[in-house]
Parts: sequence; C-alpha cells; structure tokens
Amino acid sequence: MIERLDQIFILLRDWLVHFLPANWQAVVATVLNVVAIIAVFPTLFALVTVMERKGLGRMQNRFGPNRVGPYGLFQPVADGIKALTKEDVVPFRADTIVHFVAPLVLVVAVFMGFSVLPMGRNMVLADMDAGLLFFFAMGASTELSVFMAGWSSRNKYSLLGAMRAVAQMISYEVPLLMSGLAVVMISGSLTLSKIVEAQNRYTFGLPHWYVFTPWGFAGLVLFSIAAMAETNRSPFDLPEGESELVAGYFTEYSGFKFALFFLGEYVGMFSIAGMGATLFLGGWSAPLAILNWVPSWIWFFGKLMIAMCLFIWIRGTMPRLRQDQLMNFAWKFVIPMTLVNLFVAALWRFVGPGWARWVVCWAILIAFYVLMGQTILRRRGLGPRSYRYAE
Amino acid sequence: MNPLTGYLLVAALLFATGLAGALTRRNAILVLIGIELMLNAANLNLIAFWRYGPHPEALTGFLFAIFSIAVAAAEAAVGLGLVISIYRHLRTTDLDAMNRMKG
Amino acid sequence: MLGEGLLKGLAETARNFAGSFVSEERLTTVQYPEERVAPIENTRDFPFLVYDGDDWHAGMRCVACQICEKECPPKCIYIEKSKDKKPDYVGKPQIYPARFDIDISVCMSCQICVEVCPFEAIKMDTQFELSTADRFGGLLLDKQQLAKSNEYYHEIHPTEAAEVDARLAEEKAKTEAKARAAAAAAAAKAGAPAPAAKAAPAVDKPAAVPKSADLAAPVPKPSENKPESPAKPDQGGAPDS
Amino acid sequence: MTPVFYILAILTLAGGLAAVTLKNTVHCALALTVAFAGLALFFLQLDAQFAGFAQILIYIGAVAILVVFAILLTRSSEAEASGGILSRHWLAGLIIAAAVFAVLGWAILRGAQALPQESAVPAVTVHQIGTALMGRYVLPLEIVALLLTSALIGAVIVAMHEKESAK
Repeated sequence: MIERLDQIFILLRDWLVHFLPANWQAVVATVLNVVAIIAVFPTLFALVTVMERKGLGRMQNRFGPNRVGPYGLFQPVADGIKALTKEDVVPFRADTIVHFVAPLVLVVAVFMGFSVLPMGRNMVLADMDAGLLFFFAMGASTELSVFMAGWSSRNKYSLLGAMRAVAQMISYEVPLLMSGLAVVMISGSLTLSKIVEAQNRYTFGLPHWYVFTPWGFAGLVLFSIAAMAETNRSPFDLPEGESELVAGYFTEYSGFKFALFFLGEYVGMFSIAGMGATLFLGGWSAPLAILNWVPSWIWFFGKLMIAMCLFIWIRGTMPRLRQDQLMNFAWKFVIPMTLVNLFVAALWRFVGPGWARWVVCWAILIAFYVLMGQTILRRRGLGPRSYRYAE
Repeated sequence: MNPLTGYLLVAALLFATGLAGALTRRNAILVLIGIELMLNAANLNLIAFWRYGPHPEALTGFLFAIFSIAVAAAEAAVGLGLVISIYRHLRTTDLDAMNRMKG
Repeated sequence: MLGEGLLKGLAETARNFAGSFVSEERLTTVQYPEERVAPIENTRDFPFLVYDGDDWHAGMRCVACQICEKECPPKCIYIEKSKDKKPDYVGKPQIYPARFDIDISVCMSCQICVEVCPFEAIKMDTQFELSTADRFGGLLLDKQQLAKSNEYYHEIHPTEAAEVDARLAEEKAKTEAKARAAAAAAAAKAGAPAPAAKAAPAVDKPAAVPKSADLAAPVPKPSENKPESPAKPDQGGAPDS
Repeated sequence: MTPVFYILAILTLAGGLAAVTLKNTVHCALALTVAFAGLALFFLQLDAQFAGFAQILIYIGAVAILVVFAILLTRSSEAEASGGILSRHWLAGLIIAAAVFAVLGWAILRGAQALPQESAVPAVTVHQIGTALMGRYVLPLEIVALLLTSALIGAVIVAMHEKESAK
C-alpha cells in the first residue's frame, strides 16, 4: 500500500496508457509525463506567488492579500485573469520577431530543465547520462532569451536591464556549476538519479546527505547564492530593480507575454531549487530512516517549498546590491570560495573516512571564509560601509 | 546517400558559409562569427567521423571535438577582447579602416 | 565576521513574521473598507461649500464674489452669479451662485480658495471615496453636491469650525450693532423710534449704510485674520444702491 | 538519410547563412545561435550527448552572449547602417569560399564510396569519457586547461582600460 502510494503517479500513468495500442504506449506515456510537469509547476507558481505576497506582508507587519477567496488564496486567479485580459502592446520600433520569440525561448528552456530532475523514486522524465550538464545547458540558454527581450524592446531600461542580467547570469553561472561539480566529484556521476541514490543511505537513522559534510554545506550555501543571482531574485534583482529600471528587460512586455516572463522566472526558481535539493539535500530521500514510508515525491516537493520559503525570507530581508558590489562579490568572493570548496571536496575524497577529514576540511573552509571576509571584502568596499557625511 | 556523406556535405557547406562571411564582411565581429562557424563545421566533421568511424569506443574524434570546443571558446574570448580593445583605440570595428600598424 | 549582519537581518524579519500572527498591535495596517483609521483633524482633500441651517440653498454662505475662482491655481472652480438676491446669514440680501462647480479631477487640494474666501463659505472636506465610473461628469461636482452643513463642518474639523463660528458671530454682532446704530441715527433724524427688524434698515435705507460704515471703520477690530471682512458686505451692498 | 537530418541541416545552414548575410549585427549573432543550436542537435543525433550539451552550454550560453556583448560594447549594430556591409575585397572572398566548397564537395563525393556505411550505435557513457580524459588524453586536457587560463588572463589584459597610457 505504501509502495503503491509512493509510485501512485507512475501507476496512474501506466494504467491510463494500457488502454492504448502497444506501439502508442511509449509516446503517450512521455506526453503524459510532460503534461504532468507543465501542469504541476505553473500551479505551484500560482501558489508560491500568493505565499510570497502573504509572507512578505507578514515580514512587514501587515496582512498580505486576503480579499480574493478564503485567505486570499484565489489571488493568483485574479492576477492571471488581469494579465490575460490586458492588451498586448508591442513598441512601435521594436524588433517584432525577436520581441515575440524571447518569452517563448525563456519558458521552453526553463521547462526543459525539469526533464532531468528526479521528483520521486522512478519519477524522472529522462534519466540522462549527462543530466547535470543538460540542466546547466538549459539554464545557460535562458540568458539569451533575456538578452533578446531587452534588446528587441528598443528601450533604454530594457537594454540596461538585459545587459545587467546577462553580465550577472554569466558571472554567477561559474560558481553555480562549480559548486555542483563538487557533488559530481564525490558521487562520481552526472546522472541525477544516481546522485540521489548515493545520498539515500542512512547511518543511525540519519541520512547521508551531502549538506552534512563540510564541502557539501559550503557548496549548498554557495549554490544558493549563485542560484539567487541566476534567477534574478532579491538581493540580486538588479536586472529588474523596480526603482531603477522599471521592470528591467521585460519593461516593454504586457499581457500574456509579461505573464510568461513572470512564469518563467518562478519556474526557473523551482527548477534551480529542485536542483539544489537534488544535489545537496538528497532529492526525494527522507530526512530520517524511520520516515521512509512517506511517499518520496512529498519529500522532493517539501524540500522545494522550503527552498522557496528561504527565497522569500531572503527577499523580505536583504536590500539590493549595487552593480559593482554584485560583480566584486561574484568574482572576488564566491568564485574563489567555490574553488577552495572543490579542493576541499577532493581532499575529502582522498583522505578517506575518519575524523581527520572532518577537522581538516572544516578548518580549511572556515579559514578561507574568515580570511576573505576580513581582508579582501573589506578592502574592496564590500564590508560595512563608512559614511562620510551622515552620522 | 551514405549518412556520413550527408554530414560531411553539411559541414562543408557550413564551413564555406563561414569562410565567405569571414572574407567578405567588413565588421570585425562578423569575421569572428564566420570563424566560429568554420570551427563548428569542423566539430561536426569530427563527431561524424567518430560516430561512423571504425573505433568509436576509442573516443578520439569525440574528445577532439570537446577540446576544439574549449579552444574555440578561448579563441572567441581573446578575439572579442581584441575587437573591443581596437574599438576603444580607433572607434571603429570596420576592418577596412584598420589599415595602419601605428596606433 | 562576514555575514553576521545578514543573519541579524534574517532574524529580524523572522521575528516580524512570527510576531504578526501573535500580537495584533504589531500590525500597522487596518482592513480598510471595514475598519478605518480615525482621520487626523487637519486632513484635507477637496473643497466644499458651507451652509447654515437646514436648507442648503437658503443657508449657503457663498455670495459668488468669485475671488476663489480667480485665485484657484489650476482653475478648477466655475461660478455663475445669480440675477436675483437672497438674504445671507446676517439677513442682508446678497447675490448667490447660480452655478458653482468644482472639477475635483483638476483640483490639487491647495486650500487657497479657503484662504481667500472672505465669507468662510468654502472649506476643505475629508471625503476621499470619490471614485466614479464617469471621469468627466462624475468628478465635476455641482453646488448641491458641494453643499455641506455647518454641523458637518464641525464634525470633521471641530477646532477650526469653532473658530470660524466665533468669528462669524462676532461679525454678526458687529453688523447688528452697526445696523442698530444706523437705525438709531435714522430714528433720531426722522424722530420716529423704529426698533425695526434686523434686516429692515439695510433694505429700506441703503444710502444710510455706507455712511454708517464710514463711521464704523475706525472702530478697532479684534479679528486679526480678516480685518477687511466687516467692510466687505457693505461694499458688496453699496453698488446696488 | 532521415527527415530529421534534413530538417536539422536546413536549420543549421539557414542559421549559418543568416549569420553572415544579415544587415543588423545583433540579428547575425542571434542567427549564429540558431546555427549553434542546430549543430548541438546534430551532435545529439550522432549519439554524442555530452558533446551536444557541452555545445549548448559553451556556445549558446557563453560564446553567443560574448559576441552579443561585444556588439553592444562596440556599437557596431548602429555603425553598420551607415556604410555597406561588405568589405572591399568581397568578390575575391566569395570566389575563394566557393572554390573551397567546390574542392571539399568534390573530395567528399569522390570518397563517398570508401566511407564506412551505417554502423552500430556506440555506447559511450560519461564515465568512459571521464576515464579517457583522465587517462589517455590527460596531456591535452592539461594543455587545454593552461590555454584557457592564459586566454582568460590575456582577454582581461587586452580588454582592460589602459590607465597608465592615459596619464
């Protein structure tokens, strides 16, 4: 029964498919998988938008949206209707074709990333040999759509937003990839299901998640920072900073295309949060051995939602960085730290089991963290700011 | 038609397109684009030969293509850096205008 | 230590998040249509016309002098004078506005009309729920929509209204005293004691009013705000004579 | 030859052709990415998954963006509109390109009979690629790593502002 529940979606799909002739079954099964992904994540997007607005409200000591439906739960429906009924305005001098294609490229690339994420036991659309590489390749192609949107709008805010976005995404893609690389080094595989399997082991009922190792913890922190920058989330939301650039690269989009950008952004956050959960938090594996009876997909989506809450929490807390701070932070702090982390991961692998590697790895990581925090950042103006006229 | 011949023809056509672009355009960046196309055509050749070659398990052509991609990325970075540096110096990316060796 | 501030900030927002569920006093906002924050007394948005008594038309203080129309910076006031007259709050017959419109889509709530009005006839309202489906006609308020009673004025701006009432009462007393003095002078001249109705002398003997006004002019005026106001009704009345 | 091959060939060649012929430089760069994407799909069709994904990651994710950045930094999309797009020696270039294609095509068609026919799909895992890179091809790998490092430093130095010369 419990196993049934764990595999309920697989069983449901197979049951639906078995009505069809044999040579259709494989195709229809794939189509059903794709449909499931396309249905689930936009629904989650709707839920998360209302969650975000309510959460941010609470952090600012006010109620969030609470008018549409019970507790404001139908707010995304109202938002959706509003977005869809708006007039689709294309600027007169815009590059019509590129302007039209940009949101589609974004949404397609973002959804492609889900095809390799294992969302539960046996629940992966395409368990590719080079799954991680595919995921990052798809993540990289969203940059182009951002540029296309900004450039084709013929608007200085859009272009500035696009330039910022592309520079930021290129800079933070390096630490994103390299912090993921540490996991690949340890697990010895680019296949995401194998990475999850490697973490789905327990000693004394506690899981072998990579986040509980020194390099894994540092990797997760660095991965989260890079992921936030990669998805243009606050505090790295310079490309769409409302107070500076209206809406950045999608200033000139309205109606459905704007909704697509919005959707693409959030779904990109889900995919990168799912990737973070898969790499460091054991994907669909349970946090305690005694909780193994809970269906695996609940754990995956639970971890995803926790990551989203973290995103929202950080958005409610941090002010926006300045452009030079952003770049300095990436190239002078995050990337060196990921390099150190790679080294530490290698050390972890070759020192072998025992308490020695714990001490050595933690010591190296903390030493570098303190060193960089104390010297480099402070000298480069990233530390606490000194005010010349105020105070 | 032999499958390998098809790939080789496509690669040759792409190479010729890239070459034509590199030789006929005035803009330095477009010349670089042409060079990128030529490199990619060569990569297609390498992969195709690996796939239909006698020893695919040796991975020779495959890894050659991977190295070629890495080298091409380095080439693009340096080439575009040069173009930007020249633009800063001469205020143009027109290759016909870059006819002096004195700065 | 690097990142210390970030953690402090995160703790602060977390405290706010949790606190907003348990302690009501943390919440700075109210649920607007149902709950409202009591307005601050000096709140103002758009002008309205004050009337005394129960009948808005009879009690309207405005005499269509058009000063506010001229002074209005965005020119959102439109006044047409009436042909006939009606008695004002002291009982003197005055022109009244046949048409008095304010386009509140143009009005910028500067309160200059209130500052310049010699009759305390136009005041600032606090009513802000003015949205309408018709943005041209719906936001052009006519004099009936603009007319609000003095009681309403007391309700929204009690301190200011009390001051205004005191000033008006003082003026009214002065005018009556003046009228009585004029009546007494006329009675002395005619030899007929005439404790007539308050309005009667002004109507019957318009010529006497300017004279009495000249006499009354040197009388010291306690009201600092509007030193000219007692003279003005007389000037308004003088051209009719 | 499958229909998929023809579709991919048309996509790639159209992209390539557009990349060298279009007037607006940014359009050229975008057409270039179409050609890159077509080639990546070609690699996937040739069972070279890893190479295909690397192609997307490096070419579409990095090189195309780099080209676009260079175009915007040099404002060559605006400069293009004023003069012609072709250089002085365009005719010679075209003839050379045509000649090269003629030679290549002749060679390919001549050698078509000698080429191997359809062969079995090579089962290559990422693990094998990694072992090969770390074993037999470790020297090229190190050289590429050195090259990339020097290219990184070189590109930074070339594009850096010359502060000393300004004084």
